[in-house]
Amino acid sequence: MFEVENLQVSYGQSQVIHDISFKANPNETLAIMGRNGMGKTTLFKSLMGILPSSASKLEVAGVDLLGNESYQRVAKGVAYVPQGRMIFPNLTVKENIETGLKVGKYKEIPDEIYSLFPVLHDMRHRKGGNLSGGQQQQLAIARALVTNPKVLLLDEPTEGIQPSIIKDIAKVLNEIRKMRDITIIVSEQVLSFTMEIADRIIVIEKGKFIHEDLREAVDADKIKKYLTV
Amino acid sequence: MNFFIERFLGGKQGAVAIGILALLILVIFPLALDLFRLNLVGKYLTFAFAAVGLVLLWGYGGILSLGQGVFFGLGGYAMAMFLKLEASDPESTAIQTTPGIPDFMDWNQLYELPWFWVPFESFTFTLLAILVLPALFAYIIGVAMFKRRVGGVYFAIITQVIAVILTVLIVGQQGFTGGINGITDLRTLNGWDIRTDSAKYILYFINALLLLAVIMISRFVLTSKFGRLLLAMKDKEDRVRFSGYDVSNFKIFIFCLSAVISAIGGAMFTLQVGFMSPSLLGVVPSIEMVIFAAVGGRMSLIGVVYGTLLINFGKTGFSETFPELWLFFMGGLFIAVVMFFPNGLAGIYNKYVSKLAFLQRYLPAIKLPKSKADTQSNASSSASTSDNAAEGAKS
Amino acid sequence: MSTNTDFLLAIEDLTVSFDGFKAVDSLTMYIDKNELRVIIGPNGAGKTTLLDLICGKTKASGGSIQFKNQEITKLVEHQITRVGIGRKFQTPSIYENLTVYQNLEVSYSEGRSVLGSLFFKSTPKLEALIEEVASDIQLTELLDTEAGVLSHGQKQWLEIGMLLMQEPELLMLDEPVAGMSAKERDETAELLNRLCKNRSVIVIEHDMEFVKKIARKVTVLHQGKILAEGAMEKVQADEKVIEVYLGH
Amino acid sequence: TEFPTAEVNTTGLAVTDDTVTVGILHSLTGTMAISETGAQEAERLAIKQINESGGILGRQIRVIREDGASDWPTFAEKARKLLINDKVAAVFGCWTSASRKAVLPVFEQHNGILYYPTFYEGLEQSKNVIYTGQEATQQILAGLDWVAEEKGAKTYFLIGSDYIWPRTSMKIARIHIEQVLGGRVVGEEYKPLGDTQFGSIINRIRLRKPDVIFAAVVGGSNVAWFRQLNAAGINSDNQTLLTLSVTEDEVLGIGGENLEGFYSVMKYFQSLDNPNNKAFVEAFKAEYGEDSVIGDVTQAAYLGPWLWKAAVEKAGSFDIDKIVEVSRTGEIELDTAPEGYVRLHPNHHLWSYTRIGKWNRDGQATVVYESPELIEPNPFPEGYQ
Amino acid sequence: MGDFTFQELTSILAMQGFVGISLFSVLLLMALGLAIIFGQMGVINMAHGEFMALGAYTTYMLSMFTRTHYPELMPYYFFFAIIASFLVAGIVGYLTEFALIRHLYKRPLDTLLATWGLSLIMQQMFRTFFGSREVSPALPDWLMGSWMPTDSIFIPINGMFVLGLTTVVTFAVYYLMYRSSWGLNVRATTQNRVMSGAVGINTKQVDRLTFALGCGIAGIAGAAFTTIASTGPTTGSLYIVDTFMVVVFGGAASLFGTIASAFTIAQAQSILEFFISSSMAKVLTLLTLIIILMIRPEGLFASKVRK
Ligand SMILES: Nc1ncnc2c1ncn2[C@@H]1O[C@H](COP(=O)(O)OP(=O)(O)OP(=O)(O)O)[C@@H](O)[C@H]1O
Ligand SMILES: Nc1ncnc2c1ncn2[C@@H]1O[C@H](COP(=O)(O)OP(=O)(O)OP(=O)(O)O)[C@@H](O)[C@H]1O
Ligand SMILES: NC(N)=O
Ligand SMILES: [Mg+2]
Ligand SMILES: [Mg+2]
Repeated sequence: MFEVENLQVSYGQSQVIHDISFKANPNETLAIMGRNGMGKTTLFKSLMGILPSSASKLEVAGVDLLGNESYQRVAKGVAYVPQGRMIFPNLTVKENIETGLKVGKYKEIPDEIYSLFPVLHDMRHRKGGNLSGGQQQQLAIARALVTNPKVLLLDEPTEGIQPSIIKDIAKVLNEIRKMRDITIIVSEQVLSFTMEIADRIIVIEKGKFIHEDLREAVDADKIKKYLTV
Repeated sequence: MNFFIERFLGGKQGAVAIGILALLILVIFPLALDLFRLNLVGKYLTFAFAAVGLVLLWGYGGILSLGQGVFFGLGGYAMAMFLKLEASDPESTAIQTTPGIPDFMDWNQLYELPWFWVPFESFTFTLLAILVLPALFAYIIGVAMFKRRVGGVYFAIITQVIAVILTVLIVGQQGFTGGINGITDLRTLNGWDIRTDSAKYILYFINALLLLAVIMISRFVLTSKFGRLLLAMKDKEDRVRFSGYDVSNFKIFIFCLSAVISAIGGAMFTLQVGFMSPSLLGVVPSIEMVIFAAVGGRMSLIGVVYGTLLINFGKTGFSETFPELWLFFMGGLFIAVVMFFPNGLAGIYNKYVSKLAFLQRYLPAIKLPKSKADTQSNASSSASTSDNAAEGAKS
Repeated sequence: MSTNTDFLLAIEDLTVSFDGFKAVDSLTMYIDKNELRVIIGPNGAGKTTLLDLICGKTKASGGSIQFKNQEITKLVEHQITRVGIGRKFQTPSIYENLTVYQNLEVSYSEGRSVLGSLFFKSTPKLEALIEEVASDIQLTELLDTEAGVLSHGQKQWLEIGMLLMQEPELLMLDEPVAGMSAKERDETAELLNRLCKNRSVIVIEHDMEFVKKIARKVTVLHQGKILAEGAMEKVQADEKVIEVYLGH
Repeated sequence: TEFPTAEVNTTGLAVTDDTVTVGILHSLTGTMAISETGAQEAERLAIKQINESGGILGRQIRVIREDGASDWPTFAEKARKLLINDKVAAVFGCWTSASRKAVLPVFEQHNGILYYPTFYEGLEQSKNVIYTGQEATQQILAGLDWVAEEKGAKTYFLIGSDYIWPRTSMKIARIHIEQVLGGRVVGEEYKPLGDTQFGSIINRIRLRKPDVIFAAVVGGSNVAWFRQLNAAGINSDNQTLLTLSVTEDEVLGIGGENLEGFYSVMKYFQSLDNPNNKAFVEAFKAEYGEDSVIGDVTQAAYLGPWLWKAAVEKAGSFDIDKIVEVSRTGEIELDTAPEGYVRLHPNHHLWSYTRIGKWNRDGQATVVYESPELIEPNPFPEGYQ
Repeated sequence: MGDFTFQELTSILAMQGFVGISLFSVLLLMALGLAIIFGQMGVINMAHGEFMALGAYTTYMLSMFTRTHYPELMPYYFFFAIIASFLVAGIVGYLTEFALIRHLYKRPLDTLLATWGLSLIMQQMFRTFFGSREVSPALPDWLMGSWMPTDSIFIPINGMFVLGLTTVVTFAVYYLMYRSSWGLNVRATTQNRVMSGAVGINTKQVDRLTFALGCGIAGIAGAAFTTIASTGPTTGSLYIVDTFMVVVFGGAASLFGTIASAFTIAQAQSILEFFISSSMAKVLTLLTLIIILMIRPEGLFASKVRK
């Protein structure tokens, strides 16, 4: 479904992602864990085509993404929730979500979105920039979901969101993954959330994958140990 | 001495850069150029004052003013008013209806020197006015704008509007100002004929030395905590405010300082060129000043001097050689600089020349940040934070 | 209506509305000297807005805020900072173009006037303070690095460091561990526990693990009003809090 | 040769045994290029013709052209360059009074000579300038006398661009109207150069109902001014309008249909019917194309090189002082001037006829009045200052 | 000025009112293109005036062409001229974006310099192709003269035409920017180019078309202005300051603000102008602007978002 081989990313002289390869199946959630500054965001951005990168293979459901621009990757089924929200502050909440409607099958914002994030419905005519931090984060997730992706990239999606909604998000992600058979790749710091949604957990350290485990095989403490070395 | 080198010259590298510039404008130009060309260079260098002011204001402070010509003009007009009064003694203006007042007043049926002209009979007042008037004017604008947190492009456009207002006023009130003709036919400064060859030489050197002094003062400002605060404000104004600084005061100060620097240039322009006109303080010259700064490298006090010289040599040279097509070259030059050398001449220097230099070894190990164009100040500001303290402790 | 109190910060009847929407609604709340108070509450409850009101970023529509018995709703941002209130933003707010050292230096509480900053000279005391703060926030190694290239977590710490340089009496942190990894959260918790020894701290957080590590008294905000207040265990068990915030 | 260089050039001008270098200094770029193009072309044409007819004191004229770029400081800089660097024997150039004022000290200090072609405000008489256009009284007084007489005008509305020439011209006009003609000025308005919004002024004109609109609007504003007048229903059927500043050059932009029936007071119109002018128009069109037009300033500029030639030949020298000296004899004259005949007054201005042209739809003017004799230039008119 | 009747006075008032409205439509038409390029995209396009001049020259060329080849079409050519001006200016704008602007989105202030250079080059091109003299196209007869609702009120037809055109263009721009999905893409792209790409917007294409649209509208303005004034190589520079003023004063990102600002400036100028000299009217108008900006630091209709 989603295949990456020999991915390299550098900022100028300094290489941040070293030769990363991985595969993720449909209906699978991959959690990428790592301490701050280890390259998670860099990885996501390069997968999204925001940062220049080199790779020998980059495919979604057999479709090549190499050399594609972001919007082309989106059209081929990749969606992205960036770290730091990056919603469009001067667009209304509704318009923010609508920017994601271009590629998906939806013509209008589906009700599921609003029932998952009721606050977005209440505030749909408010400017995105006026929302609270957590509300913006919900908006960013909603915007990605409406593109109806095959691969969903989530960079610390729960940052700033209240506990109850984090639980809801976990539920929903598990649901749509099954329902639509999509691949989810998520970077996350909150262990409980990770444990709830991930099928596989990969630990990234200085731009390299240093460890990989199925969720069944690990517990929170073990992961915590990886993350503290 | 160390303090002087660090703070006024910008460290060893900065000292070398200023030395080279001084050599060029104080020795090489006077030796290599005939008086006519040297006088032209002198004129160009007066614009460099404005460009240096813009390094402080725009390069470091992040405040783009499209109205620096206003201050250049204020300084220039103040000087011109003094010189004009001196040139309008009753004998030389005997044929006028009212001898003893400037000729254009006579043409416009003024029969008495307007009150605001009277103080300009005093040289001391004039010198003060050249420094204080623009500072005061900038202060008023600054308080009105920065206290109200008008910033960014709003400020840029307002300064442009002020340039328009001043031009319209000067042109519209020609009896008091000389109108679109400007104030022309200036002759002597306290009896000293500024049109002679020797006067031209002397004025050139005064101008060059003043410019160097202004650069050093600016360097002092930039190497101080104030300089770092400017960069900080440019980046995150709110954070600076929440660190307990009254941001508007800092902006007002730097705006006033850049205004005064421009005004000195304007006064020197009047002295060297022999007249002042509204075409030097309008929208176009103000934008050109920004272009000088950009082409030189808006973060480099020295680079902008070269930028000013390059553009003006280009303008003169192209227009002499291709009087009908020179705009193509100028336009192309701006575009080329912006596209290929985003940090201007200073950027070229940093990118190519400084790499070759042995000085490289002394640069801090870390990669120089991309957005900082000015090696001279930069290398010192990042390296000297710790050096400085060490040296401070020694002395 | 306000009275002299022993509280460091006394918020009384504070209200602000945006186009009719009351983000903070007649809120009354007191912070003691040397207290560490955690504020939690649903997204949009008004937590950030409350900090905005205290630090002067937003002007209140009504009510009063007194800091050491001084009314501060009329003061502007830098004055509020100068009376001793430091605030960290939800997204890290640091000077990307300055080095870590310069970020800290610039935040120091001396040389705050125009002239003062022009003639400001680094002192051994300042040097020592910077060293101390840098080691607190674990950035000693990176003092000469440009802050723009720090990772998210490091930026968060740097901003805390910058506040420490101001030596404030009240420190307000908006989601300080957002985006931090587990280890860093622990370290931040320790840091905060150390910090609150001689100053008051207000922390906003959604990470309950973290909150547990630091919290003595928790205030739960909901729709601009206080929903519950008290010890962590008590609040966590509160049905209303579970309903609107924690989830079942 | 007949005129050895050492004798005809004692002050180190750029004169060799077979060439003499002169400068042409006009705006080739910027807002004034519109107006100055014609002048510059005429000067080059005259020089070409002089060269073809054997040059001047046996020398071919070489031209250095400089662009004043519509910017007065640049004019001064270029004038300096021409005089100091290139040591040119004469300069033909400038259009606006502002540019002339800017270069004047340069010419005086470095003792150069400037042939200045534009109708201007007077109040000036420099040793180093020969004024080949009309000064204010030559243009204005005759024009006003004519409207007062022909049209019985009593009330006048004055409008001009906002700078020294229109303002000085209007000052003289007002004095003449009020004190000599016994008329009344019912409005006096100035618009910034380049302005294109005349609606408010037109409404005011409508309120005051002047017998004559007396205009000195300069350059591109003219188009807006006349178009808007026309659209407001003010045209030659119901309004007399006399302008000081519309020549064939401006008509090109304004369009004859907007101007039809209005009057200009000038010393020259392209339609002048005399053999000199026929030859000039023909030569000009041959050089610059059938569509080119010639206005008053263009013709005055054309006179410059010829007047200089006459002076040099009379003085037998290129020396500025000698040229000035002979120019002041009052004996330099041109029988071949397209405007008919001109003679240089000792005050450095030209005696000339004043003519009033009525504009036709095709962009040419019909001369409806010509002063009976040459009018004496009087740059410092008594009682008009 | 005593001797006029009440009826004359009302007529003058009506006409003076129209002077203000007409200036308003002129300012607005100039500003609309820039409201897109600068207000939305943040590009400080100093060559905007030259794009207007380009439209004006296109109109001029078309009028010459029609006059020599299809004189019978003269009454109608002006409509084609508007479309042609839009297309020509739009295409040049498209190329400009490709060659120049797209490299500068990360450095918005540098667009000021590059486009200043571009404006010099365009001016020189106009001069090379059309000469230094000002030109003005032959206008169809129906555009000349005035409409007389009573026998003492003259409303210039060219003014009404510009007003009509401005209205149409304003509505079109409003629809495109705020009611179409393309407009949503534009607004998203200009707020966050990177993120827009990541939600599936082809930002490069959006940028190019947006810039082209802005330039095309400048072209339309240029065409319209040939009915009022002539066109020379430097005509554009006459308009540029006013245009920026209108856009900025309105609050850079707000179309409604641009309209309100054009209206305020036009009314202030034309009312003052009736009582005092135009230069003082201009000074007062500009001073008022500055004071209003002090009161509303981000323009009349700033779109306030918490930071
Ligand atoms: N624009 C940049 N230029 C240079 N280096 C950068 C840049 N952005 C990030 N880096 C460096 O790349 C490394 C990886 O950063 P990245 O943001 O991918 O980390 P992360 O794992 O997402 O961290 P966090 O958990 O804090 O979000 C860090 O060391 C960081 O310093
Ligand atoms: N300028 C504004 N205009 C309109 N609404 C606003 C504005 N500022 C804040 N709000 C609204 O006020 C409410 C409170 O926002 P605030 O940022 O204080 O929430 P918060 O408690 O910090 O939430 P979070 O936990 O998500 O950060 C939100 O519903 C937000 O949408
Ligand atoms: N001399 C003039 N018309 O400026
Ligand atoms: Mg990250
Ligand atoms: Mg918040």
